[in-house]
Amino acid sequence: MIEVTLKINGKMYTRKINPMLRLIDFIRDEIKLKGTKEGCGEGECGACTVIMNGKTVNSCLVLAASANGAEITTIEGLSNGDHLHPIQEAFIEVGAVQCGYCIPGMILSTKALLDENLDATEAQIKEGISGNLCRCTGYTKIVEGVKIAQKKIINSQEGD
Amino acid sequence: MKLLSFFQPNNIDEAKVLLSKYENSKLLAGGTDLLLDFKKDMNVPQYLIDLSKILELKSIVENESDITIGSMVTFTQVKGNKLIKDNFNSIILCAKSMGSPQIRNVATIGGNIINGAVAADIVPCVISLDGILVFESIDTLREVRCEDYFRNNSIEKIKGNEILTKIIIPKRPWLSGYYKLGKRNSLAIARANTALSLSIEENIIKDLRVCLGAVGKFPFRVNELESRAVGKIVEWLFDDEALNILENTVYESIKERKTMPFKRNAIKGVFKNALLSAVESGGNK
Amino acid sequence: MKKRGVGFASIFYGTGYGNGFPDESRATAEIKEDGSIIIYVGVSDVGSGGLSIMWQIAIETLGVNKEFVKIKHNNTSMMHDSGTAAASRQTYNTGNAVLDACSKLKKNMMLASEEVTNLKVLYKQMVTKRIETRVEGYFKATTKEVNLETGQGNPYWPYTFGAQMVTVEVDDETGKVDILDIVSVNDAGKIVNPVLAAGQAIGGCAMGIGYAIMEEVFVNKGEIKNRNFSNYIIPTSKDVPNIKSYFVEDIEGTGPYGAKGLGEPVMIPTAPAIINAIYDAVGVRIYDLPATCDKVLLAIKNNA
Amino acid sequence: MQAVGVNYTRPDVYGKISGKAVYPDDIEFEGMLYAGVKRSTIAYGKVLSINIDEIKQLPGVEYVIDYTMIPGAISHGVIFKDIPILVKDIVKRIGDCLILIVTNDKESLKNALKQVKVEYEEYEGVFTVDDALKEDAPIIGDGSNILYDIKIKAGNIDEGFKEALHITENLYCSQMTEHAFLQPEAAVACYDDDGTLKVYVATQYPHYDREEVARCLNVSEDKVKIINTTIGGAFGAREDINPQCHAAIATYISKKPVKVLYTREESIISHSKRHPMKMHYKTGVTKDGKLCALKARIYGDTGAYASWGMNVLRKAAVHATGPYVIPNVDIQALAVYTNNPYSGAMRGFGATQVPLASESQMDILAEKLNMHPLKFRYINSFEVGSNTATGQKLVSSVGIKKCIEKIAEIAEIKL
Repeated sequence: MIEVTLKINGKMYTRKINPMLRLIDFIRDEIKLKGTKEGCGEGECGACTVIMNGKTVNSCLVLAASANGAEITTIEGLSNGDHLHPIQEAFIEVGAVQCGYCIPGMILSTKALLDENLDATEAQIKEGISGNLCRCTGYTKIVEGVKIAQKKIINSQEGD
Repeated sequence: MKLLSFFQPNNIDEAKVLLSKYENSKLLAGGTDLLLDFKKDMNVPQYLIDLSKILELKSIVENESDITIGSMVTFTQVKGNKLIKDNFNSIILCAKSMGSPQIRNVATIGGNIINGAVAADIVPCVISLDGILVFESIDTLREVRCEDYFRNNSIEKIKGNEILTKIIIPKRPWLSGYYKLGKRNSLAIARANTALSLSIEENIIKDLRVCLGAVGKFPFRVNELESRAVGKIVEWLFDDEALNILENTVYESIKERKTMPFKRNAIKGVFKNALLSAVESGGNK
Repeated sequence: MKKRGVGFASIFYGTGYGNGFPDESRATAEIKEDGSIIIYVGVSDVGSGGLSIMWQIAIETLGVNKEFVKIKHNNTSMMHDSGTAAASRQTYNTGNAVLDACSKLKKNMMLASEEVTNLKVLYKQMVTKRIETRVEGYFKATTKEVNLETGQGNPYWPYTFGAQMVTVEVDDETGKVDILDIVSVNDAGKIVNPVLAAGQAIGGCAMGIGYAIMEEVFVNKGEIKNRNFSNYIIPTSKDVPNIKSYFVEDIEGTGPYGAKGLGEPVMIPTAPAIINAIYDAVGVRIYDLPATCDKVLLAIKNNA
Repeated sequence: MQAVGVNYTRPDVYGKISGKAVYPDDIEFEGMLYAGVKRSTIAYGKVLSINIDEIKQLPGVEYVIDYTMIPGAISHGVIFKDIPILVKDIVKRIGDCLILIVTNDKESLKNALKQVKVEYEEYEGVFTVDDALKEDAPIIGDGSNILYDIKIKAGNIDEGFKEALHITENLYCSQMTEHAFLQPEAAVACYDDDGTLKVYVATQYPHYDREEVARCLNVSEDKVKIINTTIGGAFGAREDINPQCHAAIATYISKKPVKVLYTREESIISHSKRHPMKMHYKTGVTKDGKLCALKARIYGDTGAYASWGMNVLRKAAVHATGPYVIPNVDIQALAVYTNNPYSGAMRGFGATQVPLASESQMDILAEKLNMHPLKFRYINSFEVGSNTATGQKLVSSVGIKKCIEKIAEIAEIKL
């Protein structure tokens, strides 16, 4: 067993863990944040995407031990109380959500993309979410949602 | 086997010491492949040495005659790096088409090379750019041309106490290109890929390196095409004479395999697309 | 060289279990003391939006503000059997059961008071006047078993229709097929929620793309060889173009507000339209799905 | 209208957008056990022995359950009850469930499943429709390898082809596919305060699940509650029973909450698949461009169990013509048992396979006629009053011509 400390959604968590424990298991089983989903366990589907030190990772392909000291954002860290993030608002508005299982990962990929490049073109948006499989929507409305999120974020920044 | 300990050394020397101390150990260099093995309970070592905290391995440095890429540089880092962009178009194209954003954020150049999967994306690029791999252990340092590493893999293969620390790629005013044929446009494993670099003067080919991937156990160069091309005009590379060399090469390499009839044909299109990507990048080398 | 082609396909699709199989849905509508109206219905929302459809049909039928209407759908002890979320049958069959229940409740509400202003007050009036505050709705589709020797009969009802136009680009030197554009037009009668319906249509096309050019379970002597998403591959965001969806609403009189089912038929024309588009682009016809780069390139070589 | 035809925000979106929506794997209870099944690794044969006693001794193992410990029915199925919950003796496909292991943590379960050793007497299986239809083929089904055989006949097929100016005849094959929904199967069972056994599961049909769980426990349906959680996609693969009965049996025996969770690999192995089909098509068209005859033979590999095989092949047969009037038809569709993974429901359900053939034939004939393929479809398509191949008169809401007109308008094609 080894001791690790991770900062998840702004809060520090220290746990003694088996060094083989994956980051997704740390988040779901140790911290009990269930919004991060496991779809394939091999980094193909992106349902377990979280943001680690500003970059998206498949939390099923990262050992919690490797993530020691890292800052992690999960879907639970996105909204501020009942106040939704503009990406969440945009996804609701355009109807980007069907079964919802890919959505936490999809939203985090979108956030990482827009944090880095708020003016991402359509091609860049498709690239940005290309590690998140969705079987329901055909992506079209998700891409539309990202575009609306861009506008919302830009507008809110102008308002500041 | 059961994992007993996990280490995160802060520098290369610490890593070398750990590696020599613990016999049954493995290096974690990103882990996008290794964790797949763990999932199947394969290749689980007693000691795991995570290289992700070693800053020395994470930089891309320009020297007088080369650019040196640390083995723990991620594909995302490569993709956005100006030095690479200015010098090695093929590596940029390769990095962009590798895996997915999440995979590129974690997967490293060193990991990709050492894992040496048949369809490893970066290897054909490094070979076609005459890249050199640097291996270090507590008491040794050796440099191996990437091409030799795979051609003589049984001899050159990384030793249990070695770390691939960097990849040295010579700077030269050549064009380079890359194309990967996959079954889909993201998260694709290469059905076949080609990396090439070439030196052209007034439309005459002065030098050429062509490396094919996913059409043999390891990526390999097509020497016959390279030598025949020298002195010819660039357009010759699009002619049947050149393309037939590729077709025969692939045929010889995988004639027993079911995919041979497809790949011997597809390689010509893959090569052409790689060549076009090189020629089109001509404006900025 | 990359070559473009356009392909078409049109289809029909009989919804419901069909063939005389008992295809029943049930729903319960109840007005509560707090003025809320609960619809108990066994609708499974697999992601397609069935829950929203039942909610909207209930609101429309009851003619009350949406805040007052809630759907309870996830506990078998609380609702009656409404059949499967399958066969594109929820909107038509279960929607009809909700419509039936809500029509009856509405009638009871009107019996208590012609003018509905306050549901809490109305509830009291209903109780006072001993009018049922909880009613059952039911719907059974009418189909007839076909004769196994002649096939004659009325196996399904209603039918949904669709047509698609797909533009592809084929690299005739690698066999790679890219889907550039899809126009999907469907007749599913009255559309209850256009955004949800478009979501189904577009998602269906994406699944159709996978079916047409990349998906296949490899089985050797009964053993599935590709057991995860690295080798059973489905389309990513970069494999699916921006799909345009249209509905022509040919009203079905027996459907709730004229609606028919649409979850399945929306995916069907995509694959054959892609196969036809590949032919249009490079002059080869693929007879075995999926049209992988291997098959397309070898067909081109054999055709030359 | 106030609510119909209006884009209401779906009520379930808020939970899904915030990560709060509860899928079955998100449910945990104090003292919850974990259960999983060992699946057969051979496609056809007899189980001779399983090292159950050894498994019972492994760390963390609480119960090892075989078919004899199931209180009620030992098999399930949407129409025929032919799929073993736990195999009695004969396995018919790779992935059949042999024994159910219940442990007190995930790791022990994984370890115990790996330690299971099964001895089989392996039989020669059949893996293609052609082999299954041979006279001396081993019989996989119930007395026959033909699960279902339907014919649709209308008009006079020979006369029909005589009217044809062009005839095209081809063989089409469609592949087996996988639903690939994003949420792998999971179920959590526990006893409710009122004494009913409760199963949390993501399902397409909770009342059917209740029926099967009650059957296998040998209790009345009012003693079982299915809680349908948020569902991470289905596409037909959540119609047959998968983890429901196993979780319920484990809870019934242990009296404790039990979770069954599939990996993606187990998900793909366990649930039904889209029927691969072979479709022989012969289609004729008159000089005026009117379809006049269709002969079609459709063979679906239905795998080891019936599931919805009959219904899928019926749907294939009924939709074999495409949305077109064809006065003379001779269609036959068969669902054939093999030792392959069982085929069942998947989006489109038989009607997704046949258009590969029918719509390809349409383009081939349009080219022979030198007619635009969209126009060719248009002039043959159903309208109100048309008869389908089964003699069904379409009395209302036949929107196919409108669909084609819309495409033509967008593409600027003259019909």
